[in-house]
Amino acid sequence: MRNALDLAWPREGLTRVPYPIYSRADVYAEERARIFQGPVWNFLCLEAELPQPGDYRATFVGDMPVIVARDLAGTLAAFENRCAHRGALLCFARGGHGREISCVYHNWTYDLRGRLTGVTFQRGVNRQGGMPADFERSKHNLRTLRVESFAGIVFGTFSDATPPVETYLGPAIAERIRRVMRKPVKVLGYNSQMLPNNWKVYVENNKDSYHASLLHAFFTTFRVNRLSQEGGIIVDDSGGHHVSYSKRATDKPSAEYDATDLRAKRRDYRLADPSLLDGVDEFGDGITLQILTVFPAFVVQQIQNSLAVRQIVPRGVGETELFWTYLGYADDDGAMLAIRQKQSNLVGPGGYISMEDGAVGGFIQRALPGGEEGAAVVEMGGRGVGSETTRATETSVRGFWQVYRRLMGV
Amino acid sequence: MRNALDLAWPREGLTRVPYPIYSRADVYAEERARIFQGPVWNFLCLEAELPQPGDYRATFVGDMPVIVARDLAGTLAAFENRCAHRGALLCFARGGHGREISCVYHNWTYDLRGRLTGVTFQRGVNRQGGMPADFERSKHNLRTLRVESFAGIVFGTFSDATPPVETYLGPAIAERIRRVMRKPVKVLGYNSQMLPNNWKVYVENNKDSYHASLLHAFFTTFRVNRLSQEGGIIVDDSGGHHVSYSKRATDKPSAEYDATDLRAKRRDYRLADPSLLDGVDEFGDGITLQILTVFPAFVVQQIQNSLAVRQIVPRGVGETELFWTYLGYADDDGAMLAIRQKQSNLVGPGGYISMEDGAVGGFIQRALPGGEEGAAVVEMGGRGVGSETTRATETSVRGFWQVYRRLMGV
Amino acid sequence: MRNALDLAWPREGLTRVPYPIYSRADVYAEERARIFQGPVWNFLCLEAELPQPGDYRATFVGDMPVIVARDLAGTLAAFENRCAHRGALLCFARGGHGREISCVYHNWTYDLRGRLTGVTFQRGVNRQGGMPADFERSKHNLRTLRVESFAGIVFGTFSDATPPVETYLGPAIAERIRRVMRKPVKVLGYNSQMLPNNWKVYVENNKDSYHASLLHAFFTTFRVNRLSQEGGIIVDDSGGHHVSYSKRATDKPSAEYDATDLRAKRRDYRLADPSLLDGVDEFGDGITLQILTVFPAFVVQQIQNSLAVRQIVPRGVGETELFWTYLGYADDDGAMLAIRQKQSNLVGPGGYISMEDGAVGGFIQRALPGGEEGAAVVEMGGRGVGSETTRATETSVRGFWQVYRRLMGV
Amino acid sequence: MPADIATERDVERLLARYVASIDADRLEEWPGYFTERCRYQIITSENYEQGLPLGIFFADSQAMLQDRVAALRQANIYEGQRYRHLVSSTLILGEEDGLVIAQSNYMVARIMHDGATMLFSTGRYLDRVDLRGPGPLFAEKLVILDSRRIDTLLAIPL
Amino acid sequence: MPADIATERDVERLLARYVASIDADRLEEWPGYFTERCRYQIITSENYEQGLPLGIFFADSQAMLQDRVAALRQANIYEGQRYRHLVSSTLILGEEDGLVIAQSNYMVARIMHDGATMLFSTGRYLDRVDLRGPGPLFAEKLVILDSRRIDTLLAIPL
Amino acid sequence: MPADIATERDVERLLARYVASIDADRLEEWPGYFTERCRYQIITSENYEQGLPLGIFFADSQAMLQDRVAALRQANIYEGQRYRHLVSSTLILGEEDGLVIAQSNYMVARIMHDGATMLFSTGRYLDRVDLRGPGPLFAEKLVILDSRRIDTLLAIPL
Ligand code: FES
Ligand code: FES
Ligand code: FES
Ligand SMILES: [Fe+3]
Ligand SMILES: [Fe+3]
Ligand SMILES: [Fe+3]
Repeated sequence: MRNALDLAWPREGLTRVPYPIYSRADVYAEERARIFQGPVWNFLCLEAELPQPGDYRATFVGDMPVIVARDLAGTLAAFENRCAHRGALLCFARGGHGREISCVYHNWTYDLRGRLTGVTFQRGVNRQGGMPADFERSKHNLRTLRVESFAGIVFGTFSDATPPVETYLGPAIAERIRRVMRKPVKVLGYNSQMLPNNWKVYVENNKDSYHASLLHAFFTTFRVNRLSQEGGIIVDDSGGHHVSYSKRATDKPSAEYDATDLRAKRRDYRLADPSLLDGVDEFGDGITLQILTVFPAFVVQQIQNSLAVRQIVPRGVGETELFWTYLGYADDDGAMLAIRQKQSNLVGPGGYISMEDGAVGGFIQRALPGGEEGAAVVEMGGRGVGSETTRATETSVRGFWQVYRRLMGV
Repeated sequence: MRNALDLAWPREGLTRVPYPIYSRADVYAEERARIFQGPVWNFLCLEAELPQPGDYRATFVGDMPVIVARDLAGTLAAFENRCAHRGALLCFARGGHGREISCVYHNWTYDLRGRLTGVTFQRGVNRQGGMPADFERSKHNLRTLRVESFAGIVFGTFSDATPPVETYLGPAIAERIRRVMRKPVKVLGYNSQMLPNNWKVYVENNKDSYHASLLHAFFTTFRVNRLSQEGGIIVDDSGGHHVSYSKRATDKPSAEYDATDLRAKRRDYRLADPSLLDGVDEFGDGITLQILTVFPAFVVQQIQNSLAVRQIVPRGVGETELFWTYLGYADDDGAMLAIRQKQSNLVGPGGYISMEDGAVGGFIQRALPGGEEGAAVVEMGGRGVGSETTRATETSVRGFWQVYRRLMGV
Repeated sequence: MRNALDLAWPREGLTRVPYPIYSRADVYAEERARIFQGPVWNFLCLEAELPQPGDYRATFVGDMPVIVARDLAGTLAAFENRCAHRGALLCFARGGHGREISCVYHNWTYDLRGRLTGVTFQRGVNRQGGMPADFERSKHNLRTLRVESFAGIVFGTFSDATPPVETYLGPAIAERIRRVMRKPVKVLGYNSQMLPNNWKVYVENNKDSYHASLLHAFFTTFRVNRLSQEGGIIVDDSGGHHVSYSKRATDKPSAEYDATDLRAKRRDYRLADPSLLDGVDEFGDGITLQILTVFPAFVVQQIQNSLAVRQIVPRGVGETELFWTYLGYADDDGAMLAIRQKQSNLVGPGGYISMEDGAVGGFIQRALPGGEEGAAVVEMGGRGVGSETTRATETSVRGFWQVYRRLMGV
Repeated sequence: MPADIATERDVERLLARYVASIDADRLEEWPGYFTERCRYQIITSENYEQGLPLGIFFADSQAMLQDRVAALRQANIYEGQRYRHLVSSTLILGEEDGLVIAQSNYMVARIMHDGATMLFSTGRYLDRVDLRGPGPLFAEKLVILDSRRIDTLLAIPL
Repeated sequence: MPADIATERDVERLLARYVASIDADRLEEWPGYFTERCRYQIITSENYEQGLPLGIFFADSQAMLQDRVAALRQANIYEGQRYRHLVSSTLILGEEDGLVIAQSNYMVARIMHDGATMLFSTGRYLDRVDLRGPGPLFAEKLVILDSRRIDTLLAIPL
Repeated sequence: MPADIATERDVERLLARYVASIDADRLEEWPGYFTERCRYQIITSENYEQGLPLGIFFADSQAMLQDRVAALRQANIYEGQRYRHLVSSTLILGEEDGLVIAQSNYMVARIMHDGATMLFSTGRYLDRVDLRGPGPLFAEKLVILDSRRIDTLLAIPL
């Protein structure tokens, strides 16, 4: 049983977020245990990244190094990337392939389920030294995660209390993940982005449909998205997961828009080469944008024909690494690849409509000093948590804090 | 009511400064609340930097981001540079000009007094979403500072207990500020300097007239300043502010000088191009050097015809950013500008007589490890706090700690 | 009397090392007081680095800056590198030479035993200012270390409880140090290496003879060392010091070797230019490798004809600076120097058989997150502490923790 | 056989003018260093070497480069910043259908408006330069980043 | 019309010798790279672009440069440090009253005596070079810093 | 009298190919830039200037360079990393027994497989180049590091 954090939540509850939550080192350490090692499913990798038995990859659960593998029987497994002997990283590359994993320091070896299979010189050398007679390798296996693959996405949890992934997600979120992962995917590219802010600031950013048309001018200017378009927010029962979606070319006139003077609205703005936005309705439902989050730190993105998953890895109280994995389908032809390549200009560290998300997080983090007594205000769309047909709401942000507070006990 | 810091001050009192005060993170956090947000006047900017109604600038109070503005009526105002919604920096440039300031994240807008004037989609979009009916913008204005301009210098305070600036400074300090700011100034240049030390180390350096002729050899060599010259220290009644001044070419013979072998004394040393030091007695009082500090972290400098203000901004326990603003008078002619330009070689990050101050701070900070039980000794000129006719004293350093301890409760 | 650390050691005792010991800031601060300023002998420098009276050098005890000097009478002395006035570093270069050391800030001067000999303007200037009449310089000398030179190596301690160096080391370790320092040495080169890990991780690495033939493939491949060679470990009675040694070309057949498939074993691998390993048995005892550690953080190395001392300086919880000083003998001729130069390729930051030690420390440090409840397992060679004739043991690692726990009270 | 000195100079001059325009924030000049039907891509060496097609930015026309500049000027929000490019070790690798193939090493420092400076990107330029026109132009420019990790965001072209 | 290769080389050689002298701590040679009535200024681009006249250091004679070196050697206290200059992308911008106007990009690393290394300064040189004498000399050298922020202090010339 | 432009180019091209091979992880090519009886040393300026003979790495034959590569490929354990070299300000210092003596400034960034990038080393190359053969080769290459401090380890040649 852990000690409770000395953190008083504002009496307004879910509509307030006390600023020190983004800057306190003790909160960060507590999240490691209560959130990431708690009753949650963490994104580990894609099945497509472990095609063969014997494949493994290094990944992270929170900031804890973890290895996810497909064992020789083809079963998925995951375990700490920390040798049971003296704690060295076992895999210090992106990944590998083999029958076993051995530690470079003293050559202890593990099978692809994290079981200790070999201790060098366990019986000593020339009958001298070695491990005590009563040393049992089986008592020194690596700490493992429970692993489940859902729609080609591999999740892991350290907790026995976590329900099956599909139950954890709830039907609506599960369905929207299946929508994107509807057939075998292939990775079209990787990169990562260091965000100068606490990891929760970026999670909120993804859940915050309110900002989309306001911060991202490129977005609005080309009607890729506008709050007045048909769309909405779905929040699962727990509140921790969400999907925000909208359709294009279904724009209703909106008094508010004509009333508000939005920086984001620049009617005159046109592309010299519009081929950037050429795309196809590959899902057949007219939905041009779907941003989906799974608690705590995973994002599935469809922006027109740009598909990606995003893994959010804390790198300290005020730093976060965002791992982008760009996807296509295994059966994409050259024309489809060309479309995805051009539309990749919309997202990623330099993307026309995601660039700003890299900046605002830092603006929030840098504004924390002196705000120790203050709190963010999260009242757009009311004070509750639930699905809505508008995206002028912060319902899914409140949902995040609902789960967070329960797990953290604050 | 805040908890007291667990910090035992040496029984010797003002003549000792316990070293952990420069390295403890909890002390740093406490200073944010008790010093910079306490009953003090913080430098914000110069009036000359806000010439027009609608002008605003980003500045800092301690390490808290703040905006100082001249509203449309021409009145000065200051408020936190942190959006009332989710806490993003409102101004992330040096400054700007406009009728209002809007946040890039969700476009909330504020007038130049920090009042929340607009919440985008407050009433929702197409009658969906939006803020709760009982949401009152007026309850979400930015936290403001009281602002006062004195002699063209804009100060701000978060405390109602702070007396008017002129009372705060006391007559002697006020008069010496007026001396420098005697007519409209113009900015001749900016830059900043990262000091590898706690902010208090650099404040003490400015208050420490003892070091001037000893550390700064260039100084002494050219008789720009020597302790044996006519001059002295004025400390205000609180002890927190000081002015140190001296006259040139009024050198009395000094046994101590001939006795002490000073590195700083190099009689043979001459300039190949003496035009560097050509100057005029523009104040008509023969004072060639005046260093003035206002508690907690502001300096006004006159060194011959080199005029500057220095703002000291903490950037963490062991780092400080020093902002230099070089000044001239609005009516300076070309000849006067040329003089100030050459004399600017004396000060700033590369200045002949300020260069060393950038180095010694780091020497103190780097010597802290292992000195946890130790304390600095501040006994030059006795153990009291008060004005003196000599500059072989640390009276104003003791004065700083007198105010600091009262505010910090240590 | 200091408060005890809130750190529960695993009940298994010496065979477990709880991972937070490598990452907790409070542990790091406590080590500064209890280990480095405790009853231990810290390496300061070599006598060869202070050949003349008046020579002094800046060094470190833990992360505390210290000056070690040979005074004008030729006696060795050491004292804090922190001015007694305001705490500035006195020596901010590698070292110097002179009758005294003066501080650049206010020119206080000290003799080479750390006694305050001069306070500038102590009596004021023109009978004004100055130190109080009752100020006694003798009360403001620098805090000194007790210094002892053993076999040309200068050690220092802050504790009166520390026994003489030779007693501290014990006969076996003392003898093995004398073996390397058997005649006057000269420095052949310097450099340092920043290790991305806690200092104790690197100390353990030196005490860990188990890893040598497994991590360092170059080593094994050329039989410079293999666990099956004649050799062993000597641990002193305290457990804190050790020497690990082996002889070459005394390879007994070993079932374990043929059984274990070692990455490190590449029989086919040959040097295109074997002159690298040309050497002479300059000690006449056939010992080709001797690694010796003195608690807490000092290493003496002989690898064939490559001689060096290594000083381990903590630079924060997760960073360590390793200072390499390469040695030869004063009477080395050109041929011997050429041998040492080529063999220097074996060690140092880029050395064929030390390179990996710079990497594995980081692997351990980076694997700490999420392992807060875990502990390293140190059971090779049993659970006790003592000398052994095999090097398939972690006996000297356990010895380190035996002394560490006693001093730290954990 | 090494390329002649004049060709090397032409390519080096083009690179020098290219980085001077970017570093001086004269982004409007940037598209002008390319042919109309050009190819420009910023891609990490990890993706490039594995044959993964997607990078950080891709354009296959000068017009798309103009759109990039227009977006940075009119639409996108990012903090004031400048680059400083250093380019060295230009090698002429050969010639193909009239285009000179050249490789150069670069380092780019990013300087924020507040003065914060960091080594933002390192890598190599793999260029196909058209020397046949009045002035040399990039028919293709691959910016191959050594690092897979971008700090904060990448707005200004490399 | 691009300047001829020989002129570019002359300027590049002058810059190479200039930085070699500074980086090797042969500061006494530094004033010798300037004409007697020269102009040398270190100024931040912020000030330079706003027309604010004051910078970090200003000299309008070779003698003032000699004084700088004398002060660094005899008077000023600062920790042992060296620079390493990288210079690239030199462009000949034109010619004015017999002086060649050239711009170059630079990066300077600062290496402290204890080995601590940082990217200390980036920016550009804006030079007026006199090629008429026996050897090329700087008649004017503007060091325009990209950053407004200096770490610790700036002692050694850039 | 400055060296002729062609000689400068030859040396610059050699340096460009040298760093291109290292930065592309084509280490097997590295020994080929040296003569058979060459001298290569990586040494800190602290040791070099004090006349202390030992450095970070020393080789007096091309075979020892081949052994270095073999060890890095087959024996040594270190984390995946690459370098990026920038080289500038090459100066021809003179000629001795048919070898051209040249000095250049360099900066090397180290990029770890996970993208972490740092300014790993700065310093100068002091080279003796043999231009008499079919292609230019290093008869001697001194890599003189400005810093006495190495981060983590130095595996790949500079
Ligand atoms: S740490 Fe992995 S085998 Fe020893
Ligand atoms: S954070 Fe400023 S409007 Fe939302
Ligand atoms: S700090 Fe050393 S003399 Fe003042
Ligand atoms: Fe967004
Ligand atoms: Fe000073
Ligand atoms: Fe080792």
